[in-house]
Amino acid sequence: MDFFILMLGFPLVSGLLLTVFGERAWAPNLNIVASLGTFLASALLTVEIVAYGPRFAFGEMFFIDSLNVFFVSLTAFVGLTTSIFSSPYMKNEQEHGRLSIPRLRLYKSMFQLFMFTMLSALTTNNLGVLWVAMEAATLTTVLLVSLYRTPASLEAAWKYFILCGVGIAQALFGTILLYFAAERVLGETGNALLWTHLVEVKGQLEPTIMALSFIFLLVGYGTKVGLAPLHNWLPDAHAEGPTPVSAVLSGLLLNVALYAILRCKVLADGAIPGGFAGNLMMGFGLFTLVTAAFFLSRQKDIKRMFAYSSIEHMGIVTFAFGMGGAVANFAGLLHMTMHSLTKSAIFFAVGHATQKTGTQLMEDIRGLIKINPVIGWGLMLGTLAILGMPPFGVFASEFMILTHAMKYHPWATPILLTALGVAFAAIFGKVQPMVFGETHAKPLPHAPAITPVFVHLSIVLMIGLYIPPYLTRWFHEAARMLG
Amino acid sequence: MSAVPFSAQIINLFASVILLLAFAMLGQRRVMPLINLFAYQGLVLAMSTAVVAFTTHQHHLYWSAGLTLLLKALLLPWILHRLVRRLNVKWDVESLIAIPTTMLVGVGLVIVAFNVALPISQLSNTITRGTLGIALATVMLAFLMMITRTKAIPQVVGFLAMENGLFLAATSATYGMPMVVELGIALDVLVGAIILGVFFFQIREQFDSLDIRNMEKLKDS
Amino acid sequence: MSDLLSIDALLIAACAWFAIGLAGLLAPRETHFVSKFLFPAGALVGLLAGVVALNFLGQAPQVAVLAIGLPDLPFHLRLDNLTAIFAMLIGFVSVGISIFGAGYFREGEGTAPGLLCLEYHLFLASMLMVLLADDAYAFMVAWESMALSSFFLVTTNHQHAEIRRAGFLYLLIAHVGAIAILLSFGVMTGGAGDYRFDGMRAQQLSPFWSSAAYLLALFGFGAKAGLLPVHVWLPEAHPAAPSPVSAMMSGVMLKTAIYGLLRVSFDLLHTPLWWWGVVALAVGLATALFGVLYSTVQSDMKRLLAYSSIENIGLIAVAIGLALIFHAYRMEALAALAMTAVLYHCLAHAGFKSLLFLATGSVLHATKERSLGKLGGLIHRMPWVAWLALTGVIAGAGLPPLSGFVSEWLLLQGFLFSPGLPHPWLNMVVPVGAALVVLVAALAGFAMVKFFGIIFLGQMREENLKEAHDAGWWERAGLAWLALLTVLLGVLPTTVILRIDAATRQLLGTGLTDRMREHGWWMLAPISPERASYQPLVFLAVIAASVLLGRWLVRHLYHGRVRRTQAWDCGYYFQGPRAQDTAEGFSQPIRRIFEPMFRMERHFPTARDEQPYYSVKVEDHFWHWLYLPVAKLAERMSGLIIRLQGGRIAIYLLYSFLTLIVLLLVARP
Amino acid sequence: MNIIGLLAQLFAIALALFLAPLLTGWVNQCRAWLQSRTAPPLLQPYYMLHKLFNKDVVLAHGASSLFRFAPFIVFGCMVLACAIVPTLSTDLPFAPAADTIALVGVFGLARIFIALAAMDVGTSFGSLGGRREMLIGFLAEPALLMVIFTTALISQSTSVATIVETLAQREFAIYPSLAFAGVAFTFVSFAENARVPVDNPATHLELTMIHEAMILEYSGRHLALLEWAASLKLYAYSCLGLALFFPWGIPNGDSFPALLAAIPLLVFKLAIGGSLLAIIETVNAKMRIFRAPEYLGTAFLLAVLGLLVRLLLETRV
Repeated sequence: MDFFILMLGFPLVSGLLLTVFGERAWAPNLNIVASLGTFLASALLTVEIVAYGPRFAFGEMFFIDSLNVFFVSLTAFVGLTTSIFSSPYMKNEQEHGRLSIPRLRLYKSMFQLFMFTMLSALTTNNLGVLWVAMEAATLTTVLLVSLYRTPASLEAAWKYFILCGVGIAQALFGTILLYFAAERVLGETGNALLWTHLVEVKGQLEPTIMALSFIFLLVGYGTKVGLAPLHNWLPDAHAEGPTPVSAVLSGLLLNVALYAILRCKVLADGAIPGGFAGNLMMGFGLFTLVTAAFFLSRQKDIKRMFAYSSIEHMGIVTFAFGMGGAVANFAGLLHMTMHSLTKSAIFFAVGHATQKTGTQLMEDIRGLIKINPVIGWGLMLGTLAILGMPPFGVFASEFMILTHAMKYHPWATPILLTALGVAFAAIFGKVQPMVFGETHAKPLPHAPAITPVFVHLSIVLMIGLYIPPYLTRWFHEAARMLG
Repeated sequence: MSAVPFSAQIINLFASVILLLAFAMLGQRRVMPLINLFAYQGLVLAMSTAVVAFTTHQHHLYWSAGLTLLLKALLLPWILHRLVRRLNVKWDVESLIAIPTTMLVGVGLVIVAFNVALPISQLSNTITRGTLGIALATVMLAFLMMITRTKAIPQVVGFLAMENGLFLAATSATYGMPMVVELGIALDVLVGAIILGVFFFQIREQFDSLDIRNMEKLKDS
Repeated sequence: MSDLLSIDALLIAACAWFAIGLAGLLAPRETHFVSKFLFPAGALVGLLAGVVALNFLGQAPQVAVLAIGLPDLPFHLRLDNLTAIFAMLIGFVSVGISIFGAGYFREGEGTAPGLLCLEYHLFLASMLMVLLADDAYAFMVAWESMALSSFFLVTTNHQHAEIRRAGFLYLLIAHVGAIAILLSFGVMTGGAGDYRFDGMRAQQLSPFWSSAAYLLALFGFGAKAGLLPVHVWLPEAHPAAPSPVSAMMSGVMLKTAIYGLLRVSFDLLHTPLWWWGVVALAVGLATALFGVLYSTVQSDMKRLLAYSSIENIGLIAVAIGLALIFHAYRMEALAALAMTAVLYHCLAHAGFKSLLFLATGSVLHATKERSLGKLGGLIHRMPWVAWLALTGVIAGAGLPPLSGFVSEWLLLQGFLFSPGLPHPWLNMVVPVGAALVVLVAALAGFAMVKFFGIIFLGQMREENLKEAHDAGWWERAGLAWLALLTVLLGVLPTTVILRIDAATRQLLGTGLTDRMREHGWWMLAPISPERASYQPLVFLAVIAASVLLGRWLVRHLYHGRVRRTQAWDCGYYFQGPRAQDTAEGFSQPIRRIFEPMFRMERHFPTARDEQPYYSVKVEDHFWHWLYLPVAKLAERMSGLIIRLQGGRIAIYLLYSFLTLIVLLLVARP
Repeated sequence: MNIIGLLAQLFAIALALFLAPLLTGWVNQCRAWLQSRTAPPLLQPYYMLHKLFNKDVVLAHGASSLFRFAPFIVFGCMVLACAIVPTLSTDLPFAPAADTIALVGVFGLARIFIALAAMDVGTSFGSLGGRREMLIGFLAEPALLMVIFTTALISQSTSVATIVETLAQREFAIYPSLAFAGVAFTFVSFAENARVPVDNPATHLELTMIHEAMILEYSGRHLALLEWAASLKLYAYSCLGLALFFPWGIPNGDSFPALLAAIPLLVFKLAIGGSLLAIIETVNAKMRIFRAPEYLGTAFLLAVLGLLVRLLLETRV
């Protein structure tokens, strides 16, 4: 049994099935079952890869190593919890009259197809196919963002589409240049976009072309990552889409885009001496971090605020990978994981909270801990975790990033810390009154799914205190691949 | 320039026409002619690809040329035409201001693009190497066009024109990408165009116009 | 017990606290179970931890490595004498507070009792872990867990907006401080990347970097301790918290910050520069003076105590500064004197301030009132609380023969030697600092008299105070335990110093004990009896003898008759409770003399007022000079940056475009 | 600590208890003479004490146990202070119980209790007196400490006994710093003992009173103890001043003949000091309460000057 085929097959088949049968009563369950299947397949695939090393699939079309299998399992896991969360959430939305049944069908099928595109983007060996999958991921989510068909959601989706489309077009230009550079070394064999081949000859690639190519790739995929000043689509799309979509956008899509950059960075690093790619990434990372931190304090919409928080964290991660080296890469991977888990948990909690109170305006959300202590605590702990409070795992990765920065780039640490401090003040000052205080909200027709929130947070907490050696070895292996 | 072979001269000519069309699109106020210009660009692109295929005996480039012709010169313009008619925005006129300024900026961009592409062209040993700068310039002009447009359809046309530029780059620099990638790209563009079509209706429904200046509500400042 | 290492025992104590907390979570609404079973169990654990730490004093350090933490940096733990002193402090003080808590926490007040129990014991456990941590990661995790758990405790009654605000301010400043601490650790690794404390000790930093590390640590730990100018959270958070929590924060948590500062400046950075001490001294003096002045003018009893905590922390910082100066000049014996003052004052303040905060808790429960202007005469209704609080008041005023005096005495002795410093400026200026210390101590007396006099003495200012009841037995036991600690620390200084000298010796290489052992346990003579000596037991004996003898003689020779009548008051007839000084009235002289130190908003009644009233509101200058400008600056920055998100897609595209162009033109490999 | 020493100590205390009211009586007598009044008898304070002890205690309804307890504590503190200050000998067993700093602490303890007792009944005058007493206290203590520092610098000790021994038994030297310190000490003692110009011990019913306002509600034996304690405080301060600035003639030992021989000299010095006190009190006017910071600020300044002079002029060996 090839777990890889299962892993890609589950979302693809179920996505197509749901396009047809998405209005049946069992459709939400199919959504969950398919996600569960994907997750199990990816988990088994992970075990296989960690035990036996990298492998190909479909000829050389797909390539799975410790690095991307890590993203795969993370993606599949968050996809699973999101589908669990979205089941009661979407029912509540339906009861509130915000979504009709055909829209729900669209949601479910697009969700699965989105998972498919992301998983293919992660596992493909072909940088061109990577691009195609990234573009497809945009296309599937654009309809999810505009699911409510309100003016605001349409506006958000339009901006998302145009900005990301343009961005990704630049990435294509970068890919073409990369192909051009590779062709000179590998010849016109069609292997010139295969990463496994590229990485072997990365030292021979022409530096000038690679530099240009990397700029285009960075700006292109960076738009999807949400690097400032290319981030403008991100808060709109997160705020106006349904919350499960915000969760996967923030928790997964950004990761996948960053993964694309990472793959290209490995090649660029090999070709260009002097840490060109790393410096660019560090610059973008810091700028993104600082910008997002200052954006945070003026937010009124809760989802928008956490979207900026995602931008902030992407800045940190980009900075970490920019620094490079085993520790920083390890920390970057860890931070991505922690951010995905925490942020999606936050969005789950936020989703329920906004459903309860019927608004996304933070001024009007009060006393969550009274309405539903579990949601309240979930949001509170999630927020503290994302703000880098120990003993949560985000702190572990931030600690490693900061200490590494202190060692090699001491000038950057004050900037990093100032931005983190500003972000703390902004986010916590707004979350605290939402969680605490008095309220008069009514209970929901369908009991919210709380488990995903706490499953995520427990993992984050555990990582903060104890990283199992198995995980450590795996992360080290992945970090080593990034050079 | 006698060193440049004839086929290369033809390709350069086509590329120049593409660039010219890009400028023409940049300055075009009305929707229908804009779509037509886009169709012409696609046509020239397909022809240029075919010439490259003929010259270099890269057979998959014929497929590419065919695909381009089908998609960019016929299908997409057709869809856009239909949309314009269905949406009844045929007479929409862009209130473009300062076209001369835009053109000047465009010329500046061309210079930038050529200079950026210069080191790459020097490394290239393909006969089409001179066109890489033109491809980059086309991409940038399309970009500029997207920035200056305030209506949804012209913006999308700009977006598609950017794809044209990219395609030109692909053929000129590398004699085309692997087929699977090209197919994927074509599929994405097609699906994207269809989704955009759906979008136009939704936007019209919600905003009563396709003017994207209505869509500036989501902001922080 | 012999084969159980002390460090393991302390670790077990921390785990036990954690387990007790979790047990509370199992039954969140079972008030009786939580308060009558779990809190006393926590007290027992505290007692054991205290005894273990006390027994450990004087032994060689013990280390342990836990299997948790980061892959390359598992939790390193270390128990040495410095840790033991503070662990002892946590253990013994928490006994009193936990016992008090058993009677204090009840239903219907904010957070559910079980949750409160979890937060409280987590707080205790994390404080203990802060002390045990021997690497930067473990330290930061414990440190921030401490901040978090105490934050949740502070916001127990989160329905009130001002309590939420206080909690936010607290956590924010704690976080900023933690960032500075982390930076300080980073600097101390010296680029070697070894975040174990051992690694930091092994570094030889240049003066610039070690000074940077020191200043960062001073700022970071100062933010937790409440040093100027990062003190503003303290007077907000302490009153907001339930009283046992205030007691714990003020009495114990602030000391962990002192611990951190000592750890960094004496242990990790082993070669201090003389001006470090001057900085600590100056900041400490400013903090102490500021704290005590604001303490005297407060009208809320818990705020008064909170500012008094700032004052005491200031005094501790002064002593640290003195110790640093002496240490930098290799005058180790004198440094040991100042260091003893530091440690002693930590212990003393932990005891009496917890006692006073707990007393306010009892008053609060009995009267539902925190404002001094609405209390009065409670000694009649609550004699237990009043007399036990009096112990704390006397110690807090720094008077013999109780605990507060010993440390102040040691501190002043330290100052007395400062003219021996080989630095002309220092030896002239530093002695004047001693005068400020005395001024602070005397003002503390003023504040304490105000605290006790207005709450417990005089006539009852409100009718409902007549229904006040004395504290329950649990609360009395808790108060009595802390009062006992205060008295013991006061009258047995030599015994205590002989114990804590192990830590001094560890930090400075020399201690006081060699000379002190010769003079017997009743006599405190750190240098020599000719130089200076203090025998609190004789004090106590002579005063007690005079009191008893005097009383007996008067009764014997004359009589013991008493008549009761109305107060005389120079024949003044209208003797309602309104004729007494209010809290504001009592501190009027201070406001007048130190007017520039306060930011006051006053309203004076005029002859034409329909309803004449007087009001005065005292605010902190630092808010207006430092915090609001910083907040405004951040606002302005974000106002500028936020323009990036203007809503127009063309502009967004332009950003992308420009980024690309700029990178293409500028970025070169 | 042998039995002889203990007896000598008890003797010194008994002498203090006996001499203190006498000193008060002497000062009052001198003042009356200076003000051309008929002087009360020298033993008037004893008559007063006797009368007050005989009278019933009249307690206000609001008085608590603290109110009744405080006079004894205050009295006890003053007894302790008199035991510590070297009056007849520098080598008495209680001398090492406290140095000058602890001595200030003893006075502080008494001050706290009397201020609290003043607030206990809850009258307007009581709390007024308490607050003013604490005000004077925090103003006076820094100045007093600076004085102590100056003397301690000379003798390298804060122990009163050592200071006296150093100053009295070393070869004679002129210490300009001591002059500054002495003046500052005088200022402080006036304030601490509720004398003109800070307070007026002879009046009631003035809004400017401090000490009297605090003990307004006391009567009978409580008042007697407080009055006695006030006398003892004056005595202790006088002896401290004498010991610090005129230490000659205080023997270093606890043999009774030496002690007895020291008595006449002590009485003589106290008589001179008492009359000086009366003169100063007579030529000065009571000042407003908010002038007190200036007054004590001057004292502080003088003491700091003394300290600096000491550091600048006298340490260059």
